[in-house]
Amino acid sequence: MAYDYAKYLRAGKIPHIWCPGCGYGIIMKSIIRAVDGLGMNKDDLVFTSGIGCASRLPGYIDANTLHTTHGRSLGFATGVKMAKPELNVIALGGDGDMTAIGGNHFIHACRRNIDITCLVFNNYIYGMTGGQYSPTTPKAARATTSPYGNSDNQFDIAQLAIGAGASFVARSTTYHAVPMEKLIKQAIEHKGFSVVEIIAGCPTGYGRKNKLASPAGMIEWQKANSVNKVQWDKMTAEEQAGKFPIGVLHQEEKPEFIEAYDANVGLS
Amino acid sequence: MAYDYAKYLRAGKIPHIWCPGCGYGIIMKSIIRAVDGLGMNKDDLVFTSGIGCASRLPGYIDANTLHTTHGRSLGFATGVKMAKPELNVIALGGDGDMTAIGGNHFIHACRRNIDITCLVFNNYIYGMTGGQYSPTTPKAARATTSPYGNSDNQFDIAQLAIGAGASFVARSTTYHAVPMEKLIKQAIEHKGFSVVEIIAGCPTGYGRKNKLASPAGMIEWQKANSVNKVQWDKMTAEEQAGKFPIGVLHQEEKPEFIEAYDANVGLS
Amino acid sequence: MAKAEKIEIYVNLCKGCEICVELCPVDALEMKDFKAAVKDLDKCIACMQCELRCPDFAIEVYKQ
Amino acid sequence: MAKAEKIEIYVNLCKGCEICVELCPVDALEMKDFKAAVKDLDKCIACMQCELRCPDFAIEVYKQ
Amino acid sequence: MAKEVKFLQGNEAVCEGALYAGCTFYAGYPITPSTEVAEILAARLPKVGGRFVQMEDEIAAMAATLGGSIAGRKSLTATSGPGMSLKMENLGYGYLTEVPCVIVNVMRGGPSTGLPTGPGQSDIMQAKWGTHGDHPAVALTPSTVQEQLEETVRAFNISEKYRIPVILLTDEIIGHMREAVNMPEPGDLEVVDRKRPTCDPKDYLPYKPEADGVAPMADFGSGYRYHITGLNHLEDGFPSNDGKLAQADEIRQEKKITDHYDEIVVVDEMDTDDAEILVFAFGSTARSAKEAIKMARAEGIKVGLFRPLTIWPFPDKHLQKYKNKVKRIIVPEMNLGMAILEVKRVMEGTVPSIEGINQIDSEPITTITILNKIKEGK
Amino acid sequence: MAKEVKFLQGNEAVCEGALYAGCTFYAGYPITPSTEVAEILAARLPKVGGRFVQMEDEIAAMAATLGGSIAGRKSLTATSGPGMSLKMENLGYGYLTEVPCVIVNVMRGGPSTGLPTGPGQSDIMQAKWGTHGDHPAVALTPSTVQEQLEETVRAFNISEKYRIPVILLTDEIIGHMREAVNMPEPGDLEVVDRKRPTCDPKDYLPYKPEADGVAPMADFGSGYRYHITGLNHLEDGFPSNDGKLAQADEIRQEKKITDHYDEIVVVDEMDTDDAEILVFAFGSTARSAKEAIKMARAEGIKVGLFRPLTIWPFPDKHLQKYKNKVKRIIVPEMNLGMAILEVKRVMEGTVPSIEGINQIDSEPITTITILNKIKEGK
Amino acid sequence: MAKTQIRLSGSGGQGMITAGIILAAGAAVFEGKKAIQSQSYGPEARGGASKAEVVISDEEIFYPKVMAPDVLVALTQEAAEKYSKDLVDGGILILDDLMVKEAPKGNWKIYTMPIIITAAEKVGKAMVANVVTLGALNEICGLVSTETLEKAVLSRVPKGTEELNKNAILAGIELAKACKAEGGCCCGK
Amino acid sequence: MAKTQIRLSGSGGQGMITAGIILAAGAAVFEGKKAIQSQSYGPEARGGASKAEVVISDEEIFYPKVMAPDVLVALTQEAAEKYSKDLVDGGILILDDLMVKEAPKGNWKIYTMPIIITAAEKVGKAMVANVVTLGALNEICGLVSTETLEKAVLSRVPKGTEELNKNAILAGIELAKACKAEGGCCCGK
Ligand SMILES: Cc1ncc(C[n+]2csc(CCOP(=O)(O)OP(=O)(O)O)c2C)c(N)n1
Ligand SMILES: Cc1ncc(C[n+]2csc(CCOP(=O)(O)OP(=O)(O)O)c2C)c(N)n1
Ligand code: SF4
Ligand code: SF4
Ligand code: SF4
Ligand code: SF4
Ligand code: SF4
Ligand code: SF4
Ligand SMILES: [Mg+2]
Ligand SMILES: [Mg+2]
Repeated sequence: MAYDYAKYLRAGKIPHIWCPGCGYGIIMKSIIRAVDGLGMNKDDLVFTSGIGCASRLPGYIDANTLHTTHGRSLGFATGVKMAKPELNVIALGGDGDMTAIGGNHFIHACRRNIDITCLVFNNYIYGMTGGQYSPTTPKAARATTSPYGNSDNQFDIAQLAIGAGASFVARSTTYHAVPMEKLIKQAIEHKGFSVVEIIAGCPTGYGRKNKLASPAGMIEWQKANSVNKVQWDKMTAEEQAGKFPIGVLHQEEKPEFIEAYDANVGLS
Repeated sequence: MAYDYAKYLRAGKIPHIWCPGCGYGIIMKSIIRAVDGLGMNKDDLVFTSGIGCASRLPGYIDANTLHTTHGRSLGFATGVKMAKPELNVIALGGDGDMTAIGGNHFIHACRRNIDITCLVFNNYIYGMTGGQYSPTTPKAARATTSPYGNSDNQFDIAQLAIGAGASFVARSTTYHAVPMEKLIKQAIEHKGFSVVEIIAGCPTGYGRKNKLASPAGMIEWQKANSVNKVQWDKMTAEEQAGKFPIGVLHQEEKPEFIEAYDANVGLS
Repeated sequence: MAKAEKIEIYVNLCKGCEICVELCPVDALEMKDFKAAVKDLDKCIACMQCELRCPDFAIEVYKQ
Repeated sequence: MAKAEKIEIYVNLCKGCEICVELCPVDALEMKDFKAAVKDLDKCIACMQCELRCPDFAIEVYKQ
Repeated sequence: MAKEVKFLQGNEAVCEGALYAGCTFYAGYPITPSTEVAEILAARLPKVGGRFVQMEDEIAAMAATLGGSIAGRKSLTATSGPGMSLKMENLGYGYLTEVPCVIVNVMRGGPSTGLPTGPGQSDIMQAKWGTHGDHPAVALTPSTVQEQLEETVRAFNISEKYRIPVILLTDEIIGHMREAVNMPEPGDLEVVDRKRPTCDPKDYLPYKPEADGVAPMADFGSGYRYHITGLNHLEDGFPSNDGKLAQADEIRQEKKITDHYDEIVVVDEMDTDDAEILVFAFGSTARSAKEAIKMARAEGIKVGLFRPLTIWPFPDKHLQKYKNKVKRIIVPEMNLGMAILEVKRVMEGTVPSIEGINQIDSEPITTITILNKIKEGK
Repeated sequence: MAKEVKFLQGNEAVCEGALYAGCTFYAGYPITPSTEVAEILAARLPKVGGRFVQMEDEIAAMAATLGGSIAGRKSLTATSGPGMSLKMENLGYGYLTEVPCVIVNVMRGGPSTGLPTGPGQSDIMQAKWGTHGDHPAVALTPSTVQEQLEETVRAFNISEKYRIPVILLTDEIIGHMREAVNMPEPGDLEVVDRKRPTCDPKDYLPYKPEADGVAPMADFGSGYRYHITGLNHLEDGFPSNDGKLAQADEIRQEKKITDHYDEIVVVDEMDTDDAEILVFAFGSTARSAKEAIKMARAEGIKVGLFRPLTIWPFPDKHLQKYKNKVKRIIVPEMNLGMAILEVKRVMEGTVPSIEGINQIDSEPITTITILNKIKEGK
Repeated sequence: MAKTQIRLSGSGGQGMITAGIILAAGAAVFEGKKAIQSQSYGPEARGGASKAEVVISDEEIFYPKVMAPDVLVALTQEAAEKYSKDLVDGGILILDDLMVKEAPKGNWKIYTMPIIITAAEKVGKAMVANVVTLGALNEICGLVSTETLEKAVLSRVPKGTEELNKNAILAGIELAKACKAEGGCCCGK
Repeated sequence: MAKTQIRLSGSGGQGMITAGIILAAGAAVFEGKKAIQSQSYGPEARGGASKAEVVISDEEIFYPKVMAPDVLVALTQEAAEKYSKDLVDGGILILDDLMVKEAPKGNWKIYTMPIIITAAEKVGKAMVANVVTLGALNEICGLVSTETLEKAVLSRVPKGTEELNKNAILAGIELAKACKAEGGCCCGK
């Protein structure tokens, strides 16, 4: 029997709006397998998102879904979670949504260590608006607003999250569909703020302009350039150059925000 | 001869508005000695700030000074610097200004590595508005909005800056008036984005509510709890607990944003 | 080696991205009229790569 | 040990925060009518701590 | 039994009103002169099972406030000018998605940072037009500390009843002054809770209006799984590019407010029956206006007070009664002329003279200033 | 010699206008349907020694735009509804500190995220009232691609001349359509540069107005060291709590615009001399209005077009000419009724019927719709 | 020619928008006609079905969009179905025979021709299907002179592709001629 | 008493605002009078000179601020100078003798008394200077009954400090009595 994704999908909403070969469909399937694998009750499950291609995801999932304004996914998620801490809140968005316009909410959610799972779909570009460079677009890459190649430096989203205080930080790619599913599960189970950065191909906005191969080629690229964290730590700086580590990159025990608050003000 | 601060001060603007014992006057003096020590031309010197007690500083300095909106110091500074890269731009603000409302501009300026010197006056509180807790207010500390003690986790501003990609990151305190001066000099001379976090006492907004001693007591506290980076690295986690490192915490060579841009688009 | 009993491709869902075809390790799939199609079911080793990575819920592999 | 020739305190600038008084290692300063004042110039070792840390440009130490 | 009398600051009375109305969530970012609202609720909310959070900025504060309401709590945020400007985008989201909540704007002086500790009434027009796009708006303007409490309760009621963010547009004077307040006991004031769905979850349409133009709203996590989006959407909540339906939905949203004008718009009219002169005044300015009118009446001048407690929707219908009736309207306001534009629009040239008193010098407009204007005879 | 004719997209024409006006700095954050402005300038600016930067959000974009201008460059930013709402706080800072720059708002459909790829005209009122506090405002509404270019130049000119941020309020239709444009050569169009001080730096007072109400503005780094603050300030630029002076300064700022109404406000009036019906239309909607009027005239109906190219300041003076003259005014606009409120205010009941055509269904208002309304005879 | 409303449609990458721009620019810049080109976008600006619209007229054009096209070109089935709905009675419908399996029904003059195949096989580059389209469209509708079309095309294509594009125009003209000759379909079907 | 306008001023930490609130609350809550308290803030809300204003009246109070005080209390020199400017002709000025070295000049009834010293030395806690002030002020102006003042004070002070505060009120009353007896100054100066 093939996997029954339909259980968590809203009837009649598929096909989704994503372009042919967009990596986001792969992520959506991993998310569904993760929440299904954890046996999560759809009534207690909340997805929030901002604006962008990635942020269209919640519309397809049969849960409590909140498609907010650009960058503000985590702000809304914080309100929902504080009002009803018993809900499982997954906040997601693109690299632009979460780390450009939404960067402040991202670092503060990390700092607070509020028990929200944050999924950053990193396709190295502003997909929805037609391919402008984002804070993660590689140096020298072409985007509609970097006709001479990108001059800007890049965020390492995972390092940013760690620097800001997140207590669980992981990275995966659409090539690693099954490990990604496991990381998402771990992130959801982690008590505190958890970040999973997921590298995904955007053939329309990024691939075309950067003479990257087909959608499949972008997936192969992810495979070729990602290195498991365990192995990464053994590599020299030269060996690491141009590659990125995947897996759980950081995990620590730290007081969760609402628990700490409730204990402090006498609510628990 | 006593030090001639007047050379860099605007005539008739002193006494400043800061409370008795506020650490900011100490910082202002270190800044003046730093720019004076570097022999900087006041005509080429720009100070930008946001809103808060710290952000009132530019009004006192005889330079090109820009007191902007809350949190936006670095946004304005980026415009000024890109329009005239030959100017020396120092952007400053309080812990709230730079890391609460201004957090996004802070991390993006770090990422871009634009050649601006950023001074964060960290008094662990929103001073100007009367003492609400900020992203750096210590756990359990009292503030007007944490009547039960602060439940929130804290930013380590230096770690945040490093995670975001800043190429020079240092920390000092008002106790260390002379080392602070040197760090500010180094920061100004560094090509790229440089951050100096300066711990300062706010007797009015923070001290009073937290049964901290006098203004001098707050300075003594800084002395007692800061550890030089070199020594810090040799300490065990237990020894480090409750203390913080000072000095240059991170420094790297990295392409400066405007230089990279100009080279890229054919402007240089 | 595992085998597939059936590979279901929903042409109404398939957007023709070729991911399944290009990632199939044994070349069991092909493109036909801009949609994925089974080229040779016998070749299939039921590795599930195609199903896992199809972004459009368009391909399902039933193991034997 | 260095000595100070003169310690100038500008009472119009002094806000009476006591930083200088409390941080002076040799107890050469004191508060008088809520302002800093020199208690004993002879004691002063011209360490400049008071001048450096006065937030209000209110105290100047002239070394001998 | 006599009511308890408390001596409260205006901002404190807002908190009492919010608690009375059943508010259990506050998300904010501090700004003078609204900070007391946050400070008091930080202490009080936990005592009623509520939570308080200080967000990283006003944008996040507005987002969290809406999020809290979506999960079922009556939610409040308070701010002032610069913070209000920052909230505009998410406020617009609140309108389009019809999420109830209350936003307190304690108006201060000046544009930009301006005169932050002084009072102002310059955000009147922003309260209606600040965010982009079409949307209905409700804003209330109390004049006394008692009204700070009562209008906060009313703000929550309107917000819950009509699924709309409501702005309490007060100012630094009322926010910071202290006056005696008769504390309402449970039952004294009406408290409205939003309609929640009772249908089978699978039949739930989050934007299918009932007769009053308002759809029941389910709390997230209550078994009604649905979608909320800031894109134009259909009755089922899902986005649609159908412009005709989008237009119909936005007209429905405007109408849910305009159709209930009589319930929403409250105006205090004093001495207007025989008035030849009308003073249109709101908020703290209305206090001086009232006194000036009493003094003028004592001198036999036929002047009356028109004091809107609801400034948006603008009290067109109430004001139209005075068309072709009064000879002058005086509009004192702490701005360079905002409400007066609306008054002119409504009166359609039927009043020989409509005159403003515009003062933005950080001082309240005094009784004498208004009295003199009344007497000026123009 | 015949002018060069180029076939340009509306957003492209904005870029041509900006470059013609001498713009050398752009800071923005992408948003549909304004992105082409950024994309084109990213390529073009370096060729004229200019720089382009994509900031982290619209707030930073507005800040950097102002910063660039303060350091002496003519600066531009472009956005659309949600981004415009986010810019409001810093835009207000630009007003109070009197920093020239141009903000392009390519209006799209709906409040909040709305109908992002469709057109709208619902940000008209926001352009005047979006930020808190009192301030003057200038906004221009081109109707053709040629005007996109020319009005951008004019926007820069007004901005430089009067030290004020100017909004180019265009819409998705004009922004995205392509038309032939007669390219102006150097000298064809006036290009104004801000007044810069010539006095001794130590005598420089950055807010001391000259006869025109405007003070010369020094570039940062040009030897004139001065202070800029969003607090109310004195002529020397330093903050002051003196409310009386703050009030005087804000009135001066309003007046620097209202006193130059004749220079700033441009209106295109067609067939109005004998008109009994006036169509008040702006932006893309005015195109259909023009055609409808031509068709109606052909049928002998006395109808004329009133097309403001400057929507703020509102063309009160131009419009007043038609008081007690026309019998009807029709106001077609892609919103639920905004400009019509202003028209009503100005006409003060002297026009028997003022009627709106309000359409927010993501489609332009057609010629036929307007023609039918004209013929309706009410 | 008073006013002609033309719609060019297909899927994201087929260059229909460029084709629309070239056609309108040709009419406006080289023949002094009035012309407006416009297009519509999906939810924000991304891939999918797309259309370009062109209005050409001797007189000023006010309303800039196509209300009901006189001519529709559709290079995909989806486009043909979606955009033919408001094609005027008696209008012209030009379809690609490969991509459009089933022509929409209506009282139109329908031309079905192998545009894509011709571009790929005869001209030698699938990418120039849009220029082939222009050649065919203009031959059928006589919107601008062939010189104008050539100038307009050459002013908007990358250097070095001039010959290719000229051939594409000619191939399009040929297709149209054949098609007209055979009464609407030159695919031999 | 138609309407009395009172201004209490000093520096940030002296509790003048609390004193104003207590006085107004007493009048309003315990005596059914109309009373309004207000205060002003520096640039945003921080330290420095501060003042509280109280209006007490038998009738409704409209304009909430003090336009020209009938009574001014000033516990610092700066406050005395800054806030006495609009004290009404014939008004009452109450000063602390330690902090106010030089009384501002005007046609006022001036009472100079050792409020701070009394609080610190006689009552035993400098912190209660504001309550001493209230005792003295009320004795001089007869704004509310002594019982009301006591109730009002006790309803706003921390538990366990009741005796201290009662003593402070009494000490204030004594000061005022002595002062009145000696014609305005009881400092022996
Ligand atoms: C306030 C605001 N600014 C800008 C936009 C335009 N916008 C929509 S999505 C987007 C970025 C999309 O990039 P990303 O977040 O990386 O998501 P992706 O589409 O790549 O999944 C932008 C800039 C907007 N909708 N709102
Ligand atoms: C948009 C906006 N929000 C809030 C405020 C109010 N405000 C002014 S300063 C400040 C924080 C001050 O704290 P910090 O930045 O740490 O500076 P400090 O006063 O401690 O030096 C706040 C919240 C404001 N001026 N503008
Ligand atoms: S534009 Fe990119 S991210 Fe967006 S749907 Fe298409 S491929 Fe995916
Ligand atoms: S409130 Fe704190 S930070 Fe502000 S001036 Fe006073 S002591 Fe300094
Ligand atoms: S991966 Fe899926 S959508 Fe892509 S070609 Fe294969 S079946 Fe079709
Ligand atoms: S299951 Fe594996 S082997 Fe079989 S078709 Fe799919 S990818 Fe090829
Ligand atoms: S440190 Fe300066 S301000 Fe403080 S008491 Fe000493 S001299 Fe006065
Ligand atoms: S210089 Fe040193 S020793 Fe002398 S008074 Fe100052 S702190 Fe004391
Ligand atoms: Mg992206
Ligand atoms: Mg601070």
